[in-house]
Amino acid sequence: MNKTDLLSLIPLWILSSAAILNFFSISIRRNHKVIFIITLVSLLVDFIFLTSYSIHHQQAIEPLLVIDGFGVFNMGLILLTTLLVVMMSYAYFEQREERKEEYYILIILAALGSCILVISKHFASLFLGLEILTVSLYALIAYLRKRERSDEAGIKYLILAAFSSAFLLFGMALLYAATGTMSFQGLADWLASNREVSPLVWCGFGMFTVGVGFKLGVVPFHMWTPDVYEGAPAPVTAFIATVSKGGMIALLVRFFTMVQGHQLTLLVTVFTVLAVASMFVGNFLALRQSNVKRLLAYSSIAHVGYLLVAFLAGGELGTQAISFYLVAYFITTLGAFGIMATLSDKERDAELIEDYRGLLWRRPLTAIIFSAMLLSLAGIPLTAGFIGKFYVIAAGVRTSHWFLVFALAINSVIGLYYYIRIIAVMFDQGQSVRTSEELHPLVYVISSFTMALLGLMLIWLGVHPEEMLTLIRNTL
Amino acid sequence: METVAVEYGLVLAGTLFALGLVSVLVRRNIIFMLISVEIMLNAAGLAFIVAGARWGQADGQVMFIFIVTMAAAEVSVGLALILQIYHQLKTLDSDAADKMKG
Amino acid sequence: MILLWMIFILMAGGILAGIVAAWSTIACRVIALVSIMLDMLLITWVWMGQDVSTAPGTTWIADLNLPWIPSFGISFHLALDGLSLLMLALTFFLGIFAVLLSWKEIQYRTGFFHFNLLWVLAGIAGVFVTMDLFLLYFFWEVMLIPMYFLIGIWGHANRQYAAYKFFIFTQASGLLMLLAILGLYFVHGNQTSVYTFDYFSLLQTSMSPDVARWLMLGFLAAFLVKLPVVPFHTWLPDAHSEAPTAGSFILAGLMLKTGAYGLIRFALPLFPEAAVEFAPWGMLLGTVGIVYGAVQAFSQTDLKRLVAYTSVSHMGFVMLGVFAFTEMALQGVVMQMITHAISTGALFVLAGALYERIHTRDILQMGGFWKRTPFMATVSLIFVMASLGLPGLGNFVAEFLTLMGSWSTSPVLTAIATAGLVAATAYSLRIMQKIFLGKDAHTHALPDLSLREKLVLVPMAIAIIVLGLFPQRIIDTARTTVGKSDNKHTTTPVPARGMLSVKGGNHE
Amino acid sequence: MLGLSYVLGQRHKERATDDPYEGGILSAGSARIRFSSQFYLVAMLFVIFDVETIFIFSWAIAFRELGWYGYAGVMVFLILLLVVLIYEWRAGALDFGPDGKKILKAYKRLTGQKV
Amino acid sequence: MQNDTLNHILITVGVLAGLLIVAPGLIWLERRLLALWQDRYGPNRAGPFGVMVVLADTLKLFFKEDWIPPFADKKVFVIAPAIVVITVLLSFVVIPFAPGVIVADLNIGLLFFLAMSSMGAYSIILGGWASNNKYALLGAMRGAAQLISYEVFMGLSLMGVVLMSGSFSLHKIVEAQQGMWFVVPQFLGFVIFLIAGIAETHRLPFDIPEAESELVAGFHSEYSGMKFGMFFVGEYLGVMLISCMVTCLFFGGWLGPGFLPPVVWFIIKMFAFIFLFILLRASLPRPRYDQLMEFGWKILLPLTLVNLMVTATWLLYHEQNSVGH
Repeated sequence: MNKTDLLSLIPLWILSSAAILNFFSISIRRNHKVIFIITLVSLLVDFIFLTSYSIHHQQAIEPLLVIDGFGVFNMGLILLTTLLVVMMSYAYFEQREERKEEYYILIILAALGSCILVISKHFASLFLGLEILTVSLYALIAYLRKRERSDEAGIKYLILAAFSSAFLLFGMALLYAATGTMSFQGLADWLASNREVSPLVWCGFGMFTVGVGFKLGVVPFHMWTPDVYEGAPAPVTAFIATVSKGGMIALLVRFFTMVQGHQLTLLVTVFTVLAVASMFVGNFLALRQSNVKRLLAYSSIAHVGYLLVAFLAGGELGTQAISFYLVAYFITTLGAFGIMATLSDKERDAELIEDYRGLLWRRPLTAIIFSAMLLSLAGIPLTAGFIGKFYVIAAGVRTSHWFLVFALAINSVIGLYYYIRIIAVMFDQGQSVRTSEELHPLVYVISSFTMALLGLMLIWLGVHPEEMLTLIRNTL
Repeated sequence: METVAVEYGLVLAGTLFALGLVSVLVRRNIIFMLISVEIMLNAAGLAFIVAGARWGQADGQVMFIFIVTMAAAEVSVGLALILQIYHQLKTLDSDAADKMKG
Repeated sequence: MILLWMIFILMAGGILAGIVAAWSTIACRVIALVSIMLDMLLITWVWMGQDVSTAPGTTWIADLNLPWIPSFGISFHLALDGLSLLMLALTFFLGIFAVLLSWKEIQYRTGFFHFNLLWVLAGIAGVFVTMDLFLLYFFWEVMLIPMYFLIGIWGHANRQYAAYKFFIFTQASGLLMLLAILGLYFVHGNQTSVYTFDYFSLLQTSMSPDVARWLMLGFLAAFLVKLPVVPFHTWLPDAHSEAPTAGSFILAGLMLKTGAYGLIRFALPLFPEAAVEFAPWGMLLGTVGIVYGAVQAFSQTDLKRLVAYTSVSHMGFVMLGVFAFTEMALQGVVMQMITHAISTGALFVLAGALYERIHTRDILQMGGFWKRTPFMATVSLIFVMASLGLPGLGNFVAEFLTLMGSWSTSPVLTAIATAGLVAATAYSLRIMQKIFLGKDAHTHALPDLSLREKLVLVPMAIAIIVLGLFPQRIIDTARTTVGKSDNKHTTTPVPARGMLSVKGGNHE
Repeated sequence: MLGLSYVLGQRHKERATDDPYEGGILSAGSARIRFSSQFYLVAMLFVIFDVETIFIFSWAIAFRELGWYGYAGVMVFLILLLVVLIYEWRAGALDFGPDGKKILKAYKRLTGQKV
Repeated sequence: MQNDTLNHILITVGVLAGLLIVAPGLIWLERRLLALWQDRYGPNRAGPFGVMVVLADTLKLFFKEDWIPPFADKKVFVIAPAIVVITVLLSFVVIPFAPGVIVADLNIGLLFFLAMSSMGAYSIILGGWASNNKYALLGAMRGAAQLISYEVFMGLSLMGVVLMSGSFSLHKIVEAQQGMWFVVPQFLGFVIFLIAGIAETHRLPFDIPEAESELVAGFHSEYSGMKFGMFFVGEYLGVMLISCMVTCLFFGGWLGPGFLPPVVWFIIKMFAFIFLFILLRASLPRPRYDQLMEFGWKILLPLTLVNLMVTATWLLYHEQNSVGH
């Protein structure tokens, strides 16, 4: 590591410093507003700094990290998402009694972990990034201590995440034992020079896959998802659904591309099975939910399945499709959970479908944005989700993964059913019993602004995706 | 010092891992589940050390230190959570923590 | 540009109406009405301006090609030819009535209703003019969601179920079409290394019969479900009977036509050989539809369901005619699309009017209304007669042309289809007999048609009569698209392999 | 040694022999009592800091090889530790005994007095 | 080769025997010294200066009833005292009494010592828990908290020494003190280590876990006979161990003017610290539990970290200068 390496890691430095600054700030005096502003500003600065990177930036920080277009793009995405999560968190936590300040530290650290994850090209950095992310998430999920389900979700996530980490690590260890290298590139070279893949390596890949599968929440490793989504505070849920899963997907893409995993037929088969199972199981279980958070949890399982379709399609188109889909999905999920957060009150989050009954007639704008988000999840035109799904299908069709593409099509229909159901409830008559207490108007302004922003981005990407497409194409 | 054959080391690690795995799945007490997970993590760490020894690199040990650190962080957060759950539920039976279903 | 304006007016009108409704429902309705009328004026102006009947060679009346997502080769390509023109005119014509119909019926969430209504129309209009397959899918979806809401919010008792069913059916089949579109896109792209969704470019794609067969099935899935063709028709009776009047009206009058239009515009030209292969099956499905729809219609007691099944039957003619591959049959199909839209739409209006008055759709509870509502009865008679294909009314022309055209291709099926007409007579007369004749139970207060309803039904009645007596104008207009015109290909952007000349597959 | 003493030891049996020793007062309640969560906190602190010493250990042994570069890294690490320590201090994690002021405050609140 | 092995066995046996003899002897020594400082007699009946009281005590312990409380967890109850003795004895393995007089010259000797002293916490917590007695458990909890806390500072305070010597081997560390005893540059480290060492052995004044007056002997309330004896011996072995460590780490181990053999130097230094331990017991009051813990976390920990930083900076700076010259 030398000076330029250090310089190119400035985004990570900024994040870490922000966390430390927050520590200091809390030590001096607890003030929600100050911490919020520090966090916001540092994320913003970081993002702006990141945009100064050239698209064709390509720098390896041996042996652990590599900063390239893909990495920068994903880091930008992560930072922006975190920024939005933070923005929607302020109002959410303002109405709660718990200590609010540490939340921001944790979320910065989680973002840091995710950033490391997406630029890692070595098992060690992968592991570090992942753990920084997950350990922060444990605390984030259980953040609302007064809420019983919050702890429950936290401990469930903790045990399952540690469990999956163990799998991941054991898989890495086996791969390391067999190949003598822990860098992706080394693994690729080894695979290229050894046509015969020993059982040890298969074992390693298998356990690696199990670990990754848990983190991504694909079927059959999805059990934690709904509980965690339900138990965690709404902004945190948004964060998990986006940054945490997205970072993992990005990592998987990098790993697979570098080791040329598409040539390992067995692995491809396994992922195909995972993808199909995730789509079907996720969607079918989502049909039965009456809790919006759980519903979105199951739907996120299905969405990971969709992403895996693009992932399996591979190639440039596949990677682009994933990137675009992630952008669309991030916006959508953030919007959905953000609205949930704005509708939540002190006791619990607005998570039952019944809470949304007649929302359109009470808060038309909120309801319309929420509908737009749901429609985007369903992949309906004029929304970003549509272009994303289109891209994914295109990638699948391109590489003639007809089976997967058909599964995706069928599942889109199933998915539509339950998204539409929520919309129908919102448009239905009748009053929900929910009323939220009055907060400082500025708080509303912040969350409304965030939501409106997300809504506009959603439509903008749905109607005029050209710029984003160009950006993605250039970064890859 | 004699070097232990890699296979034996890996088998030992694998056995440990399997023990941890089984006991995570069988145990109902959250603390024991946590301990079992730790066993699995340590098994992975052992596997890393064995692998590192095979190639004569320090990487395996470095990874082990990372794993230990992470396991420690996990345990401390885990203990805090368990404590809170105990305060609320007065039990550590994981079956009691099933408020969420569906 | 005018095409863009038409769609834009509808969409903008929809949003405006939705917003304005918060202050005044009347203003909202007026805005909706005005925007559709504006479109109607535009299309009439286009129609009048382009004397298409005298110039059958110039196919494309208007053409608009803007880049949209160039990285995918997606353009905002709209074009208007005779067929599209007719369809647009029909869309706006019925659209006006749809607004009028809901004047009284829709009393809550007026703004959102009109928003949906206008957006459905925009989607339909878009489908009728798009020349980009991506855009086709886009509009295809745009018309779905608002329709879902129209049924799901303002429908009758069982509206949720019906809305879901409608939505799932059409959405699933739409996705299959998307897959096929993408398949075509990549087949074409791999051949020419130009990746584009442009209709005219894709027409040039050559592909192996196998690929063509599969891709065509994708398109057919969407169109046949929309049409609907018999095994895929089950959403239709539910959707029609549960939707509010304007909803049924648009469904029957316009949305089904997108399926037929899709067949003519996309499925056949894009896959000529495969279409020929499929033709016998298509005709068979059409015939089955005609007979099955008629039989089912006869056994219904729910008035709206009955009318819905007649739609199934009538759409069978479309199917039969399209796959007969003769100009006459195709002319019949176009005619059928228009006349069926008007006659069935009108029947739904009448069903809605009755429902508004007596709050039931069960025809067994009706009877002897002729005396109390002579005007309504008269109008009904006209449309019922149209439905059964009485000479002098538009439907007769359509069915006659279709059957004549199909005869040369498949006499047997045509004969069976003709038998279906007999069944049509039976169910049509049953309507009249059950509702307007027989004993009057006098259980309900039953005013005759109001001025507003007259305003809707009278123009439609006139239209159906005019179409029956003077169909030439329509036929001329449609000819630019469906006519056999081998020698004009060089001068027009019409596909090199014409749509109808494929019979035998060796016209070049 | 233990075995030897087992063999050699005498046996006796009296009334209170088998009771737990609690300064002569009869035992009440189970010995499985609950403790202040402070003890758990200590455990956590230990786990965190002791594990972090591992890094310092490994640096200390390779101190000369790593030179200023490693020094910088460890300094950052140490400063982090210090910051966290300060934070914990301020957060009250390091207050082991009961805080007299707080108790007084709580008592006054309870009795309705103004502080 | 044969000779080496024999030599090795001899050393091992010698160290073991020496320890087992000295440890009980310390009890006598302590009582005598305390008596001296507190101006009273202490044991003076059996043998010269009451030396034989050690033997008598030992015999007494052996013949006491081997009583295991019926409410206790029997297996754990028996194992706990064994752990303390075993771990402490194992720690002595790495102590170089003189050049060559070392049971096993591990290159990670210091780590081994730290590991073993951590294990001591088990004996306390297991003993207290197995006793199934409220006081025992409370004592055990406190003891464990104290032990593990001071474990942290202890380890960190030694890092200065490691930095200076560049090795974890005690042998090397002693040799590195040829020029100057580390107590001079590492005075802070020495103080902290000493305090932590006292806490580790839970000697007075830091004998919180046993605190007779409040916890009736704390974690070993229920222990009697030889098992109690084990804890007792363990404690004195601990005192010796810490003294040995201080000698090795900060006071040059066996190094000393040549007129005495190295072992003797070592033993002299060691006893000096044992005296210090006893003197502390005689003179200092016991702090409150929370004071002890807060002292550790709020003062010792930052101090060790600062010590570490300063040492590292100084060393590196110095080294660079010397390279430069």
